[in-house]
Amino acid sequence: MKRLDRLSLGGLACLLVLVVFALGSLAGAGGDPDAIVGPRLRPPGPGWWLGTDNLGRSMLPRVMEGVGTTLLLSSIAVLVTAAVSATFGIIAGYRGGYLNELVMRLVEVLYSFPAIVLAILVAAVLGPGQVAALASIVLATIPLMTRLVRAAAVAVSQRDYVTSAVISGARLPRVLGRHVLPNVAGTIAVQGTYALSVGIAVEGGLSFLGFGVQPPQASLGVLIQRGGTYMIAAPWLILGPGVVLVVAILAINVVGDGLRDQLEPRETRSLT
Amino acid sequence: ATGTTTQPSTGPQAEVEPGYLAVADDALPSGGTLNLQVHIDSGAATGYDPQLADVATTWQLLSLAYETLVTVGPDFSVQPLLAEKWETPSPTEYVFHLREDVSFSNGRKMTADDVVGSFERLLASKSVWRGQLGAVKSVTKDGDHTVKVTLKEPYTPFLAALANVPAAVLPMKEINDKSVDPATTLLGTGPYVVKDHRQDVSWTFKRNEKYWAKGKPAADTLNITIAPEEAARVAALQNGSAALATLGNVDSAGMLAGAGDVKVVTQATTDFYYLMLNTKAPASKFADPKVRQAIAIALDQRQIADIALGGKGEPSAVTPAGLPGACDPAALPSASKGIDDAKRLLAEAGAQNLTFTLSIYSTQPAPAVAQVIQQNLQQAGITVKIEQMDEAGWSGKVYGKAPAEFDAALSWFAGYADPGMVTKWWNPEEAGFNVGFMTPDKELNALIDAAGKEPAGAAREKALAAVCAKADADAQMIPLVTRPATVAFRTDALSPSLYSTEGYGNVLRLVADARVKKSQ
Amino acid sequence: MSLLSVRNLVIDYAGTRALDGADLEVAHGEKVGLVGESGSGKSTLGSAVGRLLPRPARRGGGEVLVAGEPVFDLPPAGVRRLRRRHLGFVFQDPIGSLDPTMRVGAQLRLVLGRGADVNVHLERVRLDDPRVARAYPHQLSGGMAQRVAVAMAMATSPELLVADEPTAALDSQVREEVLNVVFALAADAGTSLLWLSHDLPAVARRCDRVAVMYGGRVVEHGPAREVLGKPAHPYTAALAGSAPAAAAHGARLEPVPGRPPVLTGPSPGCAFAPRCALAADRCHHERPDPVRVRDQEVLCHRAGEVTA
Amino acid sequence: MRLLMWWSGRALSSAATLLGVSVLIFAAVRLMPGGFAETVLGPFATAEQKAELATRYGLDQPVFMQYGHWLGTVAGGDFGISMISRQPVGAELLARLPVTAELSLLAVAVSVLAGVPLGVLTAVRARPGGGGAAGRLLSGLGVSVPEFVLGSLVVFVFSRYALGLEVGAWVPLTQDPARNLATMVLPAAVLSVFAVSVTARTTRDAVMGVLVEPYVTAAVGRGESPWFIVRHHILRNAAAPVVTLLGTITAYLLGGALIVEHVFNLPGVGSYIVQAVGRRDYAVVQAGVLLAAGVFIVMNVVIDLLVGVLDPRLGVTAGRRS
Amino acid sequence: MTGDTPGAEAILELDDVTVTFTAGPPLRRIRLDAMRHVSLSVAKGETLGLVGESGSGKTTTSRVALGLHRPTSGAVRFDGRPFPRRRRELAGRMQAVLQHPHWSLNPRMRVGQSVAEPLAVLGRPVGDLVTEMLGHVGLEESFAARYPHELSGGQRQRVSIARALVTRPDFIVFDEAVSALDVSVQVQILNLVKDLQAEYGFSALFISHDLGAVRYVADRIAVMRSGEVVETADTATFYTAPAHEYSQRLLEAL
Ligand SMILES: Nc1ncnc2c1ncn2[C@@H]1O[C@H](COP(=O)(O)OP(=O)(O)OP(=O)(O)O)[C@@H](O)[C@H]1O
Ligand SMILES: Nc1ncnc2c1ncn2[C@@H]1O[C@H](COP(=O)(O)OP(=O)(O)OP(=O)(O)O)[C@@H](O)[C@H]1O
Ligand SMILES: [Mg+2]
Ligand SMILES: [Mg+2]
Repeated sequence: MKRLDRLSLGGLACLLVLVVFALGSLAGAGGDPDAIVGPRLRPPGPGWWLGTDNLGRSMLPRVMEGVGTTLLLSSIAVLVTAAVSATFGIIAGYRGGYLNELVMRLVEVLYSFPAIVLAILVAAVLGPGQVAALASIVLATIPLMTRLVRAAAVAVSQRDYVTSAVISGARLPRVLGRHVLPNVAGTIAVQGTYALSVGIAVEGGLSFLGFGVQPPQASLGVLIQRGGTYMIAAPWLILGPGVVLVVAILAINVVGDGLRDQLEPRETRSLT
Repeated sequence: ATGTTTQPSTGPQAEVEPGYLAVADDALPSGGTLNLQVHIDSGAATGYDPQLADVATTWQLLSLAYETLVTVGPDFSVQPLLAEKWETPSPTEYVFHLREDVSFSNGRKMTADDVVGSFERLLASKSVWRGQLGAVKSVTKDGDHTVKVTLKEPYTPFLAALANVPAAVLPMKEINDKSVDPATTLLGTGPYVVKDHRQDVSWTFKRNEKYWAKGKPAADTLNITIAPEEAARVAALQNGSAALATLGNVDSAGMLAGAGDVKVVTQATTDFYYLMLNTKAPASKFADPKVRQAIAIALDQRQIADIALGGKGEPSAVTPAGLPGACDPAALPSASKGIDDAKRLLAEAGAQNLTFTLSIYSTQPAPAVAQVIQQNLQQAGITVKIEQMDEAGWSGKVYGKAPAEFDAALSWFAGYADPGMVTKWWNPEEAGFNVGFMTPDKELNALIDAAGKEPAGAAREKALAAVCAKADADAQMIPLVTRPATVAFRTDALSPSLYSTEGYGNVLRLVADARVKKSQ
Repeated sequence: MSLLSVRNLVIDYAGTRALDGADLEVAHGEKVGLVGESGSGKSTLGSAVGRLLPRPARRGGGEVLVAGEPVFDLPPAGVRRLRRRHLGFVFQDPIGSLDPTMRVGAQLRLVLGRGADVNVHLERVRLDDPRVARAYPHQLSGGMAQRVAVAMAMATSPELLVADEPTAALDSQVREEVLNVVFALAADAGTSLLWLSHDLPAVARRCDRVAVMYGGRVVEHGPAREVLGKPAHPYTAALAGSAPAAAAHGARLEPVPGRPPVLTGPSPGCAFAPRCALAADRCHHERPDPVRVRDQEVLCHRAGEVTA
Repeated sequence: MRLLMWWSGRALSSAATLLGVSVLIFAAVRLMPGGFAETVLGPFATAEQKAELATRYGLDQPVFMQYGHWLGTVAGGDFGISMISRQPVGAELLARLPVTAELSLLAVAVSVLAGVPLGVLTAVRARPGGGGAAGRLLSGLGVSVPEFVLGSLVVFVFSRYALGLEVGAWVPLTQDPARNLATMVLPAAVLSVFAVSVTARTTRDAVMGVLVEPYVTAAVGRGESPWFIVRHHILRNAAAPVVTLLGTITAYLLGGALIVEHVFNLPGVGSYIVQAVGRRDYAVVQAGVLLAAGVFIVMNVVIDLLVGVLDPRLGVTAGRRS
Repeated sequence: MTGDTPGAEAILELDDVTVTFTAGPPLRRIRLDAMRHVSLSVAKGETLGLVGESGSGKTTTSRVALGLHRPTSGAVRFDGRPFPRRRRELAGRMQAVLQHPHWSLNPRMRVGQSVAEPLAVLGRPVGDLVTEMLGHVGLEESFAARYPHELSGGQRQRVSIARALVTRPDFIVFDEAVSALDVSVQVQILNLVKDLQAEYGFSALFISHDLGAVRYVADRIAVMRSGEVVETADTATFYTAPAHEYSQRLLEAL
């Protein structure tokens, strides 16, 4: 098994730190994220190490809670997306025919909706909240992933090793599970990281437009949205969550790239 | 209510003259273009018919083109506008003497027929404002320039109610011969006429050349840009593409600190936030008045004002704080009780582990207010779940069904210009919009009606105090804090006039006085 | 001075030694066949001539001289100049070697320079149909595509053409035509040819000299008919005896016994020793040095004792 | 002839997609809580007023009748009347389309002009194992900064400090092209940051895929310079996935435009749809989404054609391999 | 000309099989007969060589023989019966070694796993069979832990041969299975095929355009040309006295 490269390992370490951060919030470290602990809009200082927000709440536990909310929400959403896309993409790609046509048409319909409009509609229909945010992210990320998984599955299905497995008498689940899936896994992993960043962005966008997670719960999107209106008066409100968000997405992407390079060992060639 | 405040309130906004946050500099030349930005366009299926307008943003817009017989001054005194003067021969009779030099913007002179016709049209309409005018018995003209209104019974807020846009004088001749549809066309006696409008993008007004007041309006053109995103309005102020903008964030002053020529002022208003507790839902958690009283006690209005509104609001009773004659919120029965009383009341009602959902819309500062409420009530062992929706979803939930399905909801009332006016909304049969969640209280209704008849003075204040106390005990709609309006303008581009306190949510009330220093 | 001279070249891929001290000389105008089992390092050696190795390849030692210039020590621009002046390459996958998005004529023109007569060059590889120049590679048959590739490689009349199994992907009928074209063109231009192939009979028929590779080294090198007719290295002997086409019907061929080596570092002795019937003790521990047997140069401790 | 068949096939599947979108958006809009009546008429509206409004916009009929009627009028080019402005939706959309189109086109242009060279460069310089830490971080950074953050930041900074570009003062293109461009540059830049990253990445992947092709090795073997190989062999062969990506990016940009328009207060289609959703202005939401879907579908047809031209093996008109 | 039916019991019979491909957009489909009235049979224990130029329909014939493709018309019988509805019933009884060395192995599976797969499908224990099979095809035990991209083209094809042989099937299709191998390995594989055939008695359809290789392993030879079988004959007869004019031309090129 090849190891991830150093950059990806760094990204993984960042993600781990964030997860620990989020878990710490669950354990109550950093304090109650909803409690009003001090004066409004105070810069970082003892008692509120990342400053206080416009309701006099300490930002530290809020950022910690926000990381947890956002990571959890987007990860679950991406897992759902990956599961759905992999299932439909692989079956459509392998089977072809009318099934393929139907899946692709449905995907295209979803695809034709601008993601954020889709998210707004979902949030409006389901009522804002975590479920809506989750469903929005899933619906926003499914089309692209399904498409790419299907394309990859079509190519893989024509490979001789798949035919050989079929000749050996392997049943459909085995053919799809052992031969097609692992060979589109790279696509899924790469798209998954892409979807994860899209998910975080969609969550943020929804919060930005007022459809995100419910107060007083913090998510990175909510914090950044609120913080954005205090950019000058209280820059620490956006700085903390903003840095964390960028680091999180960056780390996810770096890990995704590394994962892809590992899953799809590619030879490179120099042009000189 | 109880609790400790974490930060002293910042106190009233500095005034430049009694009752004024800013006074336009008459020495400056008139003319020029005034660029404004507001957060929302007025948009209603009923169109621009002033009589049907029921939200402050629409009133504000229509006030540029329409005028009423009387208006309110900086101290909420009623002042002449289209009526030069008036007499009240008896508590039920009002005789208005109209200005003779007033024309509609199409050039036609305004007559007593327009005034009478407007009254009759309003009284025959479905307008909510009918209720605010009291019981009008008759409207007659007495010559071309005199109009007499007779009430069935004395009604003290009558003149204050006449000062708002729904009571504007409409061009009745044109409306009657159908040459003008007030739903789509703005044709009034006001300082400006519409030149262009793109829904949700912009309005352009130009001065009404036929305007009766000499030297007004000062600015030739008014561009109103609709910018829903606060950051965009802040940006426009900073780079000078807007000379004045309304802001939603109570901390905007900090945001604009250091942006050289921008001045941020907070206009106090009589509007106030209130909490609705739905007693009509099946198995309502709030059926027992003790539960509602406990909530009223546990709420810390001062903390809400200080934290959620950054010290810019004031605790209010049913009569809006800031209006002459309003009752003192500190004197309310719930204000003198403490958390332990609230807990005791809950225990008596058997509702120790009360949990309920508070439905709010996502526009700031509603979420901030809701979160402070949540913290307040937690002190009394009440768990509040906040459910945040877009405004449409929220109004569907709150007003869409009868009986309504929500537990509790947060909203605000425009406080108007007389302390008795808004108290009417505590009578659901009269208000209409709250029949779905509010159970009528006969005693309270009787007190409200009684206060309406009482002429101004100590007796009225007593009657109003009784209303306040009764509403406080009823606690189906619990007044919280007044709702400040934040206005920012560029001192290098504009010299505006602004009241310190506004009753009808009209930031643009004095825009005809505003002097443009330089045009962008 | 020979045109190509590979001296003790060592090439490692991550974890695998592909060349373990290979030596090869190609003189001007010479046709040299490079044969050997799969994995013996033919392609690696062929690519090393033009420094065309894939990224993971590392040179562990030795050198490659083309027209006297050390290929691995030249700056990038120098290598490019060397390739343009002296070298041509033809690869195994005929259609893949052509840019799929460009018409054949355009590709040739790109190599030949503006204003060159594409058709002349196509005719030289016996593609007379004018439609060929207007076709896209995927519209050609494998044989046609390979002839286009040959035309492109030979367009600049290189001094050395390295052909890495140019006919492996083609039908037996088409093979001959393509080879005929390659050899005819090379003869006309006086180009030396390094032909990597599995087809021993064809190599014997067409080449002047042949080099046999095993375990990353050239184990025998000499005139083609001599090497393949009277091998001096046990491996060559085994290889020559195992072409199916040579067998009479019903006869059983004996392939080289055992498995080809997989080297991770330098071979301690002779890489063939584990499979060699003649292997002596020192064959396992002592790397053989070249010895001359008849006209052949052989890497074998017991070279003299082989009888084909 | 073959082309004709291809077109009819595409037209059919596009129509199916549009139909699907129409059903979905129609259903979604009607499922949204908060009736049009409370929203459009306000809390004080009486039952009669609500009923009258419903009758006026045909909202009292059974849903499938409404759908059928809507579909019929849309097919006739009539997108209905906005409940808020009481103006035809089609005209308003048309008036707003240029803003969004300009924004998206600028953003696409930026992403291609910046993303493709970046991608090529990082691919050609890539080390074994993915490499190019700087390039990876850079392209990762682009996708990490959501446009609402970047947008707010840019709006703030550029309005606070005179940096030569205006924000919050949009001018129609027809009125003053130069000033219009000056006000559009920043929103387009914000919008394109994500797209640049994705383009760069896709380009890098595509180029790396091409780099190992035998014809590239052949070109290297002929002694061609890297720049020559990139220009003549790599760009076109790597173009197909990048061009295909543009379809995705368009869809993405339409969504992103919505937020950017909101932040920069540009009167485009995106902000129109957001406001309409907020007010349950059914006709506008339906028409807006249908328009976005239509643009997206047309864009993809164009891209398919383009890819066919770029890679003759995939082309509609290409002959079969025999 | 149609295929003769030898006296021995046939494992596979193609009876007047035609395969027509349709391609292209609707309404303007191109019809192409990849196989035209082909009749062939492979007796138990026999190796049938199938030769012909590129595109003559060899691979299509193999796909039909493997039950991967349903013929447009005509009948296919395996072991005397038509193909069962569920492939599973034939699991382990037929295998194939396919044309493309690059894609013949799942790049995500180690060599050992690939070779063991047909056993796993059958639920049979693996034991030392994998190592043994790898040894048979001339690969060290250590190869079991490698991934396909770590192998040369020849090594890869040996692995897929090991995989095909591991269940000791009744019938194996070799579609250009040795074309990509170097001669010495070719002989190894061909010998292996012959040895294992002698040992286990499987039948084989051996497809190649290399007449030398076919001659080495096949008992009978069928020649295809543009979808039709033009000649079927015993190997000895064929190489000494080809009947069809096309066969004669093929032999000349050898
Ligand atoms: N890119 C690579 N990475 C790792 N090992 C490689 C790579 N390419 C080749 N090898 C190994 O290097 C050795 C020599 O390979 P090479 O391709 O030169 O052999 P060859 O003689 O050309 O074989 P064939 O006849 O199969 O083409 C083999 O053991 C092979 O496994
Ligand atoms: N799925 C398919 N759809 C359409 N045509 C096909 C399909 N598969 C094969 N063909 C066509 O059928 C004919 C026979 O193809 P087949 O692959 O059987 O030939 P072959 O003899 O195996 O050739 P090769 O030696 O190149 O492998 C060819 O013309 C091919 O283009
Ligand atoms: Mg090779
Ligand atoms: Mg074939």
